[in-house]
This record gives sequence, C-alpha cells and structure tokens, in this order.
Amino acid sequence: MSGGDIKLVGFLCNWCSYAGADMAGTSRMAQPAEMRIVRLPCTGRVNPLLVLKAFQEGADGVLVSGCHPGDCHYNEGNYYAHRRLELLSRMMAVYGIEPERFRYTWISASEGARWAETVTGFTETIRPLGRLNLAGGGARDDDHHQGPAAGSASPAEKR
Amino acid sequence: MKFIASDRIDGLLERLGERGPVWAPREPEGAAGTVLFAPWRPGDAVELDRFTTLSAKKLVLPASEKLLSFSYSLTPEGEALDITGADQGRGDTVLFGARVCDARAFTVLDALLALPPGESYQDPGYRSRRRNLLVITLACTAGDAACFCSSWKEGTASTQGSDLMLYPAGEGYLARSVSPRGEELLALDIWEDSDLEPPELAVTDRVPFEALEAKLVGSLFSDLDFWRELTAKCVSCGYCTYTCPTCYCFDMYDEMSSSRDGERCRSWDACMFYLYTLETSGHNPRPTIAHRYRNRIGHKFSYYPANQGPVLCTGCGRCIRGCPVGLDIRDVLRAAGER
Amino acid sequence: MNGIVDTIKNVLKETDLVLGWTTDPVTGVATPARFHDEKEAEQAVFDSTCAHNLAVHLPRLKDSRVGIVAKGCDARSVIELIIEHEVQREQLAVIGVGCGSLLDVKKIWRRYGYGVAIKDRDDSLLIGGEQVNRDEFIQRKCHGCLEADPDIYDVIAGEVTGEIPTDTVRPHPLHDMFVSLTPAERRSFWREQFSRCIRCYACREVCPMCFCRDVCIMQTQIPRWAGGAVDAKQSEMIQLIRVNHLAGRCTGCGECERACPVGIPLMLLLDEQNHAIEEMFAYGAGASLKARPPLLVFDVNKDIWGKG
Amino acid sequence: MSTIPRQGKKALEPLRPEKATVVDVIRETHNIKSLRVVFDDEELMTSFTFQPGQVGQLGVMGAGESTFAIASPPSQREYIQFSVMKTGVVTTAIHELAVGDRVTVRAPMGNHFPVDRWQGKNVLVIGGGIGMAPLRSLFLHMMDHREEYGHLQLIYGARTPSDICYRDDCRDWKQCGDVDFITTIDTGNQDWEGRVGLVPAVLEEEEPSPENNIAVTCGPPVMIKFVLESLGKMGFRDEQIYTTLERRMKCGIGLCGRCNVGPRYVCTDGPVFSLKELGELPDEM
Amino acid sequence: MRIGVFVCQCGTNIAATVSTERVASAAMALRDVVHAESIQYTCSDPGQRTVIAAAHKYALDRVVIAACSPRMHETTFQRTMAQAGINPFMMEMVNIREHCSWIHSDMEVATEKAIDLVSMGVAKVRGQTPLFSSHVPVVSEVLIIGGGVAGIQAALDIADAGMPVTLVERGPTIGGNMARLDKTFPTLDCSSCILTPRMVEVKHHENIRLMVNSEVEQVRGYIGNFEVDIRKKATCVDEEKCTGCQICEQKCPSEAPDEFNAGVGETKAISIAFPQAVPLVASLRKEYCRLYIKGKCGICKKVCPADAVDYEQEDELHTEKFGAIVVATGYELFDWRQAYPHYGGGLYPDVITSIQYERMLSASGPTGGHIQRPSDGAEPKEIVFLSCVGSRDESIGRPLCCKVGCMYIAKQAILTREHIPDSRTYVFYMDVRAGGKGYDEFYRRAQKEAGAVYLRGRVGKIYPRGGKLVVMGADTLVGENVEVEADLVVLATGIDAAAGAGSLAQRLNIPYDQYGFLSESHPKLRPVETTTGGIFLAGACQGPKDIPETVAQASAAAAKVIVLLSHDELETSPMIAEVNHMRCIGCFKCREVCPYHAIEEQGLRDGRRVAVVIESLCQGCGLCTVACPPSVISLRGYTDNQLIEEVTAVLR
Repeated sequence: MSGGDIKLVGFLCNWCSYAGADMAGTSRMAQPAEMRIVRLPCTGRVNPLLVLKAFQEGADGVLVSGCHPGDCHYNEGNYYAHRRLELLSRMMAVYGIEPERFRYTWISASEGARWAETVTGFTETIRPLGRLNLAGGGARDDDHHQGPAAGSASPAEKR
Repeated sequence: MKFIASDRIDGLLERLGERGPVWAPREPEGAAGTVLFAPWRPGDAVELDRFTTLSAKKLVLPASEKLLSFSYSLTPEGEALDITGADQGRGDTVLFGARVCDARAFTVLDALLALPPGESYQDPGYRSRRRNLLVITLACTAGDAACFCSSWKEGTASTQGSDLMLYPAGEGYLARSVSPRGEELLALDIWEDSDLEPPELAVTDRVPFEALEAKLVGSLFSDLDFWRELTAKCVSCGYCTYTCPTCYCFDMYDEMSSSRDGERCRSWDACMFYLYTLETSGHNPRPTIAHRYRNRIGHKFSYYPANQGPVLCTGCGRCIRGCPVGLDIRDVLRAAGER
Repeated sequence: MNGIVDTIKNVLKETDLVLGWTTDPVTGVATPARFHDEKEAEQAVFDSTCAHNLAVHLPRLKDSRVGIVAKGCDARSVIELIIEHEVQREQLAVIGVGCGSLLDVKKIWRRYGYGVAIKDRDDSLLIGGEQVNRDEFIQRKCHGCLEADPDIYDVIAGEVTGEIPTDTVRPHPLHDMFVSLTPAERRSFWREQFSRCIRCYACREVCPMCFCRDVCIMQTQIPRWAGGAVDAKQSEMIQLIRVNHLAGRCTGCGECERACPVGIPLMLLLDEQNHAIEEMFAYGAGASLKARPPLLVFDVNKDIWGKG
Repeated sequence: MSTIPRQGKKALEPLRPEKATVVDVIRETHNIKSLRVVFDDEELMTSFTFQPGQVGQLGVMGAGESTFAIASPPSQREYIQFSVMKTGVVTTAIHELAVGDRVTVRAPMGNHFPVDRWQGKNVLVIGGGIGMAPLRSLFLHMMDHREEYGHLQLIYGARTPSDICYRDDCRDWKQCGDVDFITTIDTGNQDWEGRVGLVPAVLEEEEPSPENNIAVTCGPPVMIKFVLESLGKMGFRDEQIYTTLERRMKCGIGLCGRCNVGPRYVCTDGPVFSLKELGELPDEM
Repeated sequence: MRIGVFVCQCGTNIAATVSTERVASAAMALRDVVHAESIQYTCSDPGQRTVIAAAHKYALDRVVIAACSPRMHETTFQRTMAQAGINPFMMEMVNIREHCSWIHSDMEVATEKAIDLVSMGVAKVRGQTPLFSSHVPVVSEVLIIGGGVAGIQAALDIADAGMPVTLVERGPTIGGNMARLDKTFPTLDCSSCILTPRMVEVKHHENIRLMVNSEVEQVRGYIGNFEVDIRKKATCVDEEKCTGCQICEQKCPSEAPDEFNAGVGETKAISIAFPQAVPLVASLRKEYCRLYIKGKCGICKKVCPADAVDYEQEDELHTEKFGAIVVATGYELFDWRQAYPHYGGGLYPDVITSIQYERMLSASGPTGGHIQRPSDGAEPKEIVFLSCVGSRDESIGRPLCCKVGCMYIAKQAILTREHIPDSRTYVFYMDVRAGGKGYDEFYRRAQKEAGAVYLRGRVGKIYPRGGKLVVMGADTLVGENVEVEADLVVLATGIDAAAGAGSLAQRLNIPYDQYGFLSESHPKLRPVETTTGGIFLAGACQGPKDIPETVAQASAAAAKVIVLLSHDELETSPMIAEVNHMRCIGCFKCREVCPYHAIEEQGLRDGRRVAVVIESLCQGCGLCTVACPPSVISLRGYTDNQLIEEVTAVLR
C-alpha cells in the first residue's frame, strides 16, 4: 500500500461516480494516492457487510459513492442504498469505528472536480486518525499457549 | 496430607506459573456472571465456588488450530507448492481448578486421540497438548441440579485425568497427587502439612445408560418419532456440543493470508448444525434436528463406547445448565432407557 | 376468562399443536413445551420464568396450524414474522397472556447455582430460601416494557394487565460504561467480548427473526463473509452479519443475549441499531401489522439526503 | 460388522497430504472432469498401491480437499486418476486446474471391493453418472486379471449421450468382445445408437442370473434404490450385492464426525459395503 | 487456472508515471498468474494481437488488462478475448490511467497503487466464471399508449412494417392536441388537413387495432413479453352500431362542457368530439346525463336510428400480450389559475389560454372561426399575448421552457391580423426562442407583417377597468413600466405531462420527473428508450416538443420497436442476478426491492417456494443481492466472493 500508511477503499457505481472519477482523471486532477476503487454497477449493490468486511480486513476508511438522487441508472438503487448506508454510518461508532472513517456521497459523471475534492478531503480526514486495526486482536486459541498475554487483555488494560 | 490455605492460592498459582501458562476458573468483566477457564495472571481473582460454563477441552483441542501452512511460488519450472506442518513443540500448561468431570474428559478423549502408537490414530496437536498439560482438580463437595457424574462408578471420587487432587477442607484445600507429575507439584515448598480429614464428596444424579449402547443402533435408531418428540423444543444451536468437554468433532478449512500463502486449519464443529453433513448435491443424511440429536446421543452413548470404549460423556451437566431452551439430556437418556 | 390450561385446550380444537411452557421438574422453572392434546395441555403453565420467545419455532412449523402462547414482547415477533410473510396469520392462533415481568433465571442460576429453589410471589422473591431484591433479577427487557399485553391475539388466557407499563426503560447494564468509551476503546471492548465467543450460534438459533437458519451466511463458503476460525475477528464478523440482517427487524426480545453461553452483551449492538432505526424511520419492528420493513422501501420525499 | 477392517491408522500426521502435480485433464462432460495426478515424491509414486474401490482426498491448497474414488486401476502406475463433478467450492477449484498445477493427495483411504473373494465368479457392474468412477477402476482391474473372473457384464447409464464419461474406455469395452458392455441413456437423440431407458429397466431386460454372480452398483441414490430392488427381484441375495456409500467427509480418517452411519465411518470402514453389511447398519442414508 | 496480466503503457499516458514493467513483474508474484507483460498500446491492433498470441502461448483462461477506464475499452477487450478463444467475461480491466497515472505524479506511489489495483483485478477475475447471453422469445405485437400525433405516427410506421399494433386512447377519439390546432407554425398549414388523413389511415390499417375510451390498467412481464390489462370504459354507445349521425347529440337535453374545445362553448352529454373524430362514434358522459343525474330521460336511446345506445354497457377488461410498448401520452396545458392570482386567477372571462384562442381561430371551432370576447361576444381589437405563463418562472417553481410558446404566439399574432385586420397585438415575452428551421423568420414575420408589438418583460398584474383589461408590465429593454389596455388577453401557458402520466409511469415501472414527464434512458444516446427494456417514448410525454420533433421521435421509437421485434428472440445481458435455489428461503425480499419486477416465485418439486430471476427483465443492478438475507442471489460478474476477494486482495 502506497501513499502513506492508511488504506482507503472506495465503492463506486459504474454509471455516475466511477465515470466521475474517470472525468477527474481525464482532467488530470491530482489526488492523494491512498484510495483504491472497486467498481460496482450501483450503490444498491453495496452490501453494508462489504464495507464492514473492508474495515475488518484492514481498511482505514471506506467511501461509497453513487449517482445523485433521481439519477440512478436503475431508477431506485441509490434510494435503497441511501437508507442502508445512512444506517450503517450511524452504527459505525457503536462498532468502535470513528464515524469519519465511513462516508457516502453522490457524485455524477460530470463532477470530476467534486470527486477529486471528495477523495482529497476524505483522505485528509483519515490521515490523522491513522490505522484502524479493527480486528487486530483476533488471536486463535492455539496461540494462547504462547502465554496468557497473546489472547486477552486484562480488565485493567481495557479502559 | 498436604494443605494450602485459601488465601495462599494466589501464591500457589504464581509458583505454578513458573512451569508455564496457568489457566484457572475466572469471571471475566462484563460477561454477565459467566465463569470460564481463562489465563491467570497475578492479581486475577479465581472463582472456585461456581462451575465454569465452558469446559477445559480447548486446552487440548483448541477451538481453532493450524494444521499446516502452505505457500505457492513461481519458479522457472512452473508453480511450486510448499507445505509445512504445525510446530507441535510446546511447554507445559497448567490447568488449575478443573472438576472431576473435566479431568476425566481428557481420558475419554485419549481413547480416540492419544492411545499408544500403533493402536489408534495419532493426533499430533492433541497429543502434544495433552502430554504437556498438568491438571489440578478440585473435588466437589456439592453438585448442582445439573450434575450427574455419579452415574459413573467412581463418581466424584474419580481421579482419572488428574495429576493433583484438591479437597476443600477447613479454610483451604487438602492436596493429593495422583500422578508422578502431581508428585512433583507436591514437592513445591508452598504446601503445609495438615491432619484435616478429606471431606465427604458430593453425590450427584445417577442416570442409567448402560443399556443404551445396543438400543441406540437398534430399535431406538429407527424410532424417529421418539427423537422428534424429545427434541421438539431444540433450536439446533451448537451450545451443548461446544460446552461439552468430550465433543471433539471438527471442521477443516483453508485460510489464505496472501494470494500465495495460507494455512489449513481446523475448528470445532457441531453435529447439531444442518451444514455439518450437508452434501454439495443438496442431500443431507441428517436433515432434521431429530436426526442430528439422534446421532449426537448415539455417538456419545453407543458408537464411541463400541469403537473406543468409554462413554463420550462425563456427567458435567454443562449442556443442561445453559441450554437456551432447557433441554435436559438426562430426560432423553431416561426416556431412551424406558423404551 | 379462562386459565392457561383451559385456553390451550380450547385452542387445540382448532390447531394441530400449541406452543407453550411447562414446569421443569428438576429446576422448577418453565421450559418450552408443545401441546398436542388435552392431556398434554394439563401440564401448561404461565409464570414469571416463561422468558423464552416461542415465536422462534413458528417459521419451522409452516405446514401446521399452530397455537402459540405469547407475551406482549413475543407478540411483536409474531407480528414481524407475519409482516415478512414467514407466518400466515390464518394458520396461527395467538393465545395472549398478560405479563408482569419476567425473572432472569440464568442470572439467578449463575449466581446461586443451577436449579436453586426460586419462589416468586407478588412482592417478594425467594432464592434458595433467601429473600432478595426482585428488581435486581428481572429480565432487562421488562424494564421499560413496550407491551405488557400482546398487540395481536385471538384469545386471552388469564387476565391482561390492562396497563401500560410505567417502569422506565433501563438501558443495558453496560450501556453507561460503553458510551463513555472512545471508538478505539470500544474496539478493544468488542474484541475482548468476542474473544469469548465459541461460535455456537445460539444467538442466531433462538432469534425468531433469524429464519435463514440452516443456510445462514455466517457459515457458508459461497459467500464467505466469515472465515472458519473461532476467534474474536470472525466472531465479530458473524455478529456484524446478524446486526445488519436484523436492521429494522429486531423486536428487541433479547433472546440472543439470554442464550449466549458466555455472556456477550449482544443487545448493546441491537439496542443502538433499534434506536437509529426509530430515529431515521420512526419504525419499531413488530409494532404494527401494516408496517413495511424500512430497508425494503424508500421515500423520495422524506428520506434525508444530508450527505454528499 | 467385524468383517469390515478398520483402516486409516496412519501415524504422525495423517491430515498432512502429499504434494502432487496434474499431468492430464480430461473433460468428460459439461460438469465432470478427470484429473490424472502424479505424486511429486517419485519413491512414493513407485510404491503407491491400492485396491479398486478405495478413495483418496484430492485437494487444492487454499480451497480445501474432498474425497473422490480412485478411477484408475491398480495396474496404472503412471498416474492416479480422479473424476470430479463440479458442485461446490473444492470441486470448482479442481475444475480450474490445468496441467502442471499443484494439488494434494491423501490416498489410498477406506476399504475396497473384495475382488480376491470374487475370483471365479461372474461379476455384474451397474453404474450411473459419476458413480462410474470407482467402477471404472474395478472393471479395468478385472480386465487386467480377466482369467480370474467368469462372465463380466457392465451396464452404464447416463442421462444423455453427452453425459457419458470415459468415452475411450467405452469404445474399448465395446470392441474387446470379451465383456458384455451396455450403455444406456435416459433420453436419447437421433445420433444415439445405444440403448434408451433407465438403468433398472435395462437391467431387468437383461435379467442376469444370480447364479455364481456378484453385482456391484454405484450411482445416484435413486438409481441405486431401484437397481437394488431389481436385483432382489432377480434373486440376488444381499451378500452378493455391493455398493459404495457417499457421505460428506472432511478428515478422511474417521475422526471429524460427519460420515458415520451409526458406529461405522464411511471414510474408514467404507465406502464399499455389501448389501448385507448395509442391512446391519442403522438406516441413515 | 491460468491468468495473463497485460499492463498497458498507453504510450506515455501511463508509462510516464507508472512503471509498467514493475507492475508486470509484481503481477507475476500473484497466485495463478502465469504470464504478465507490458504493452505499448494494448488497444491497438498490434497490442491486441500480442494479447491473443500470449493467450494461446500460455493457454490463458483468464486475463487482466491494466490500462484505461473499462468505460473506455471494456468492449474492445471483450472482443479481443473472443478472438483469443476466451469467454469475454473472463477478462477484468484495471484502470491505471484515469484512476492512477493521470492523477498522480510520483512514480513510486503511482506504481505501488497500480500494483494494488492489478492484484484486485486478479483477485476478482479468479472468481469469475464464463458467462453466456441467453435468449427469450418475443411477442411481435406492439402496444401504443396515446392516440395523438405521436401515437398515430408510431402506429402507422410500425404497422407498415407489418407488425400488429394496438393503439389505446383514453379519450373518445384519436388526434390528440394537434387535432385542436387551427394552423401549424411556421408554415401555417392547416393542422386538420395534415392530421385527419393520418387518423383515417389508422382506422383502416389492417395491422392496427384501435381502442378508444380505453386505459392501461396493469403491466406485467418484460421486454418481448409484456402482459397488459386494458380497460375499455363503458360509453353507453355500441361502437359497432353507431353511424356517427349525431342525431342523439342534437336531441340530447343535457348540456355538458366541451372538452375538445377547451371549454369554449358547450356540447351535450352524448356527443361526438368533433366532426372529423376517429372513430366517428358518439359517447355518453354519465356525469352530465339527465338519465343518470335525475333518473329520467332516455331520449338518445329512443332517437338513435341504429339502436346503438345501450345504458347497460359495462367496462370491458382485455388482457393482451405485447412485445413492446410505445408511450405517447402527450401533454396538457399547465393550469395557470392557482399560480397566477395576479392575472385574475381565472375570474376574468377575457383572460383565456392559447388553446382556447386556437379553438376560436379554427373555422370548425365553436365560434366558426370568429374571434370573440368570451364576456360579450364582441370582436377584440387590442389583444395582448403573455408568454411563459407557467414556464421559465422560478417564482412558482417551474423553470422549464414550454418550447412551443414563442412560436405559437407568433402564429396566433399572424392569424389574428388575418382574422381582424384592424387589430393590434402586443406580446409580453421573456426571450423569443425560435431555434427551428424557418422559425426565426416566422417570428420576424409576426413583427413585420402582423405588426405585433413585442415587449420584453413579465406582466405583473392584470385587472379590469371599464370593460377592458389593464395589463401592467415592464419593458425591460427600455426600462419603463408599460400599461396596455386590452380587449382580450391570451396566456401562452406552459406544458405539463398529460394528467395521470405519473401513475401510468409507475404501472410501467419507468421513471418520470416532477412535471410527470417520462424519463428517457439517456438524454443523448438513448432518447426514445426508457430504463425498462421494451418500453419506448414518443412525443411530448417525454418533454415539451413541437410537432416535427414529436413526429420524428415517434418514428424513431417505431424504428427501435421494429428493430427489437425483427428478431424472434432477444439476447439478454448475462451480467444479471441469479438465485441459488438450493439455499433460497423464499422470503422474497428480493422481489420487494427489485425496480424491474424481475423476480418471480416458483414452486420446486420438494414443495419449497423460491425466487427466480426473469433474465430478460433483470438489468443487473444488484439491489436484490443485498436484500437477500442468506445471500443466495448473486450478481454475475460481481458476486459477493468476488468483491470480498477484490477488497481483501488490497488490504492484506
């Protein structure tokens, strides 16, 4: 992973935001390099679990971007996505993920500049937060035999 | 007999800790009163009055365990594959505060997983852990309504699987070694001499199951209605199998750590799960809860005794205490006995 | 106004079986039971130890005409199951029971030992002969109970309380501690909690809304959301799966937490999500037969497009 | 039951597979491929022996392993052949394999057809679909030792002409004149010259005599069910009939707890059972 | 599995910032990658030949091409795959140009990122399986909704191509708004003279079935296979028997508003809309009929010489199958009254709409072609036209342009001078939009020949004074307030989609905007298609249009339909959802979220009810895959495991 320590994943719909990111590229708009884009047909395809899985596997920030309301290529995809993603963003803190680490946004195919700004802003938000390390302590049982310290923190350390 | 006062238990554990990690019954914070065998460190409170929810089996059969690691690489001759076995070299681990039923469970599992070479399958992970495990058992002066270890001949007096027995007495515990390794422990200078008499041990519920071995492959097997009726409230979770000190079934799977490297692992699995026996064709030989429960009881009280000798149960009562729907294995055994 | 036994007998005339409770002779507390005939129904009870949510069995009994004894909270699950077409209202006879409050038997057992004598009288609770503060041993969901009497029923057994419970909502015992934690501390909190998980899936199997059951993606290879290991990471993932799938569907019955053998505070997660759902969509699962699950619909005009 | 020998008592690391390399991939049908593999360890390959009916675990590290019947005969010392139908994760990974790819093998496992006890007898082999795999091994083995057996008959059924595996073998068997080989398909087309009809029906038309005859069948559960019925009608006794059982297996050493039928483990006590032995097992198919 | 990775240099577009050699060598370290190379221009002919040669040499079964955006060259390389004998879907494009080389300047950083992106592509393509398009048979019959000029044009074009057409019109006659116009701009040809013959042609065309007084109630099915419920409303007149003699209309005692004439004059409860109506059949409006209001009458039945009146007639429900649907529901004028109280809000009879004025201009109209003030029947001399009433007016939330107002005001101004040579016309306008062929010339003709006075500004108020109407506005060009005393004020009101267009759109499952205009699939490249396959748009239902545009679009829609139905079977995209029946629990949450109604219920032999995807309907959005609790629906090309692998590939 380049461009610093953090790892960012973007889930972009093919029709608007991915094209918007293309537009930013075509216009040679400089952006931070931490973002890795996954192309999907629609934000309606973004399973909230995919976002959480990304965090679990080591992402430090996840950005979902799709068509503006009313512009969905599939008419309704982003309306459903909006409800799912808004709920997800409200649950982030409960899972112990700083809410800033997850963002969803609507960027059209013509908004290359907006994409570039969004990536830049998002990256700059996450950088000071650093690594998330959500599931870093997932020690397997057989590791316990290496000593008690491997698997579980004492209550005193928890706070 | 040797004796140790309750307030010196911490000292004992500290000394035991010199031999390796010490696991003892503890109540973790924020666990709603659950008592578990957990790694003990100085300062941790030990809970010796209440029973643990989970058995100590993970000390010999970890919930997840690496079996092999593998790695692919690209060579001029094409792809190469490298496989290495898990390192089974390890030091001692001390289990402190096991109960008779927990300790005896190790000997039950030994019958399959650690018989002398040539006599049975040798499980390298199990054998290594078992060989390096010191078991200090606390004898029970009281059971609860779920205990039924007295169904076995020696009941609470059994010392099988233990290295050292502790008996509550006075303001502490009398100690008796039941193995050479236990003898080594008694040689520690932390023990006092005492004239206290060992206490009277608990007598728990007795469930007759001797007749089941034949029945469970015969008349009872074909009587699916019997199993349907008894398991009507079962929701098919894995609680009973995972808390059981003798259930050993497992799943195998591969985990990739990069695109070319990974591990082959095994994890606990439960015969109560539908997926456990589901074939890729969609066929499932144990499609309903009744089928699966029948296999569970059959395995414990008939197939295992027939193949390995001991009954695959020690009467610890864990599957009864926490069953989400209050299913009591003793009801099933008794009903089976009456058929 | 019939008692539970007579009511079940009556309902059995119209149904194949009735889901209810009977008393376990060993422990003296209620245990789920199925009644098929009048003789069996004689064993039926309803008391303050009937905590189990019997609605969990309904999706597995699709082919039968089923009677179910339901408390107010259970009725919410029944409603949600009907909304999601898992249960046919016509196939179902709901025997409503008015509920005061339920004992947390597992808590009692964990503290006093399994099978300890429990005597619950109107105003006092005796555990092993010792008088204790009853308030301390009632199920948490009973504090701030939403529905003492069922919202859906065909017949009422005994007397309904007829009261809207006045007790105030009591947050999860760990709530205050939890909210004071920073995100990073919360991460370690969950890691610690999930490190106890043994992946027995009791949380899922007792949940009336987790009706995928045998095909649940917690265990599948296709898709493979969670790995096979029993460790904090995978256990966290399977709970994330559960919480996500229960969005707008969890009625807050608390069965998952009650069933968890290692005391993981699962309702901390679900309570928070239920609050968020209520705030966003003014929706409470199981509150109304007419409602539509909020993630299966959208409202172009009302949904707030705040971000972007 | 004591007649079934307990096997799989390998010491040390029985779950650790041997490395092997794919030397040939044969696309049999739209969802069945045969893979020929060779142990990387030449010594092991040279010393590798097994009996018809035995199985092996073929695996792809990273995807897992699965149990398959060995489809090549013991006389085939150049390679070990497995035939794999694409159904799940592991079989999909196996289907992606190309020549030169690395696989793992644990073999042989389980029991085998008691071919030694069949000497001098007629043998009737009835296979359907992918169930032909162990029967191919058996049949080729018997052809190798043709003089030890009496009349050999093979009835092989598939759903359609394009579902027929082992086309080269089929051609050989048809041409050799030394065995009675019948292929049949459930639904025919104009190009099909063989028989049309379900296997049990063809079997009944053939009406083989149970006299000094052994019947071996393997195939889809439904086919087996009706074949057994037909054999019974024709006077075959249970101890004359053999079949193989299929179960979900993981460990292959009688441990993980999936494949048991009552106290017997298909992976170690099976997969070959006579109908008589099956009758003594609890009914959990 | 044998994967080939090709890293495009794109000349220097990529190679200047990304070390394509390093990316290629890093790709070789990935599992199952057996070949990787860097190519100067991969999309060029030699580039593609290099890929094909490598595919053969290394027996590749999957390919990753790291180059520009897949939106640019995915189809190019899919064709390359086909040439190389690899299923086109076994290729994954990785965007290292727009998403990498063009936005980063540090070679190290950009190369590392490109390597990550390639590893994601490889991870994803590993989980890819070959995909094949499938085919569904199509019904060759076409449904056209709306019998205005658009519907007529489309119907005739399609019918002439030999395909059976059903033209459904909700009113009693076809012809639509165009039939109400007197003359058309900019040629001033007579509207009915152009239209009426086409209407008659529809009536007599052997491939066209005309259903008037009919509405589409429900639409099921999908492209090539729609099933439509059409309700034919009872009109109390037997269409077969009625001869159009109009005796009933003459004898009918019940007066009724004349909708065809936009309320200028009255007609009868039983009537024929206009003399050239097609079909020429009377219909009875019960809401105005004495028999239905008072319970006593029945005159029409008595007088009808053909015995065509039937009070017992009931609605008929027809269910028909169609392969394609053309929506041509047209427009209606914006109802200005609520929004413009300062223009009297409808209280002043001499403030009328342009369509009412149009009817007065028409020789066959209610006034016989005489312009009359509604208040007193007098001939107006001072006539004021207001443009953009309900158009381009942000203050009432209607920023849209009606597109035809400027031109028909010019037309009406010219016609006014022809009808009343001594009249004076004033036009308050915002801008004059006269972009069509001959349009600007026509507008200037209104000024020069017809002497229309054009004043640029919005009218603030209209109020009556001494039998006249005072129109207060501003001439913003001069910067002065202007007051005109008018005999008649004509409002060029804006255009809305026809009433009910929104609900029809919902039934058809096609999107529409706030004015009810139906949305095209792509404003430039798919202007007559909707997002639902097999449903096309023609005319003003899609947005304001003049007649030439409407007719052109109708013919375009017809052409699309003809192309679609010229095949017996349809090829469908394979990148769609698919249900694993073995694990489907039959909860049908997928069906609830599917925007295309592409999920249906199916019973299995074991009694389970499971979801199946209707392949020809599914557009591949993936909404269902997320709604499915056990994740048994997968979107081909974007399965859960593929996405999980893609994500974890870059993170671990």
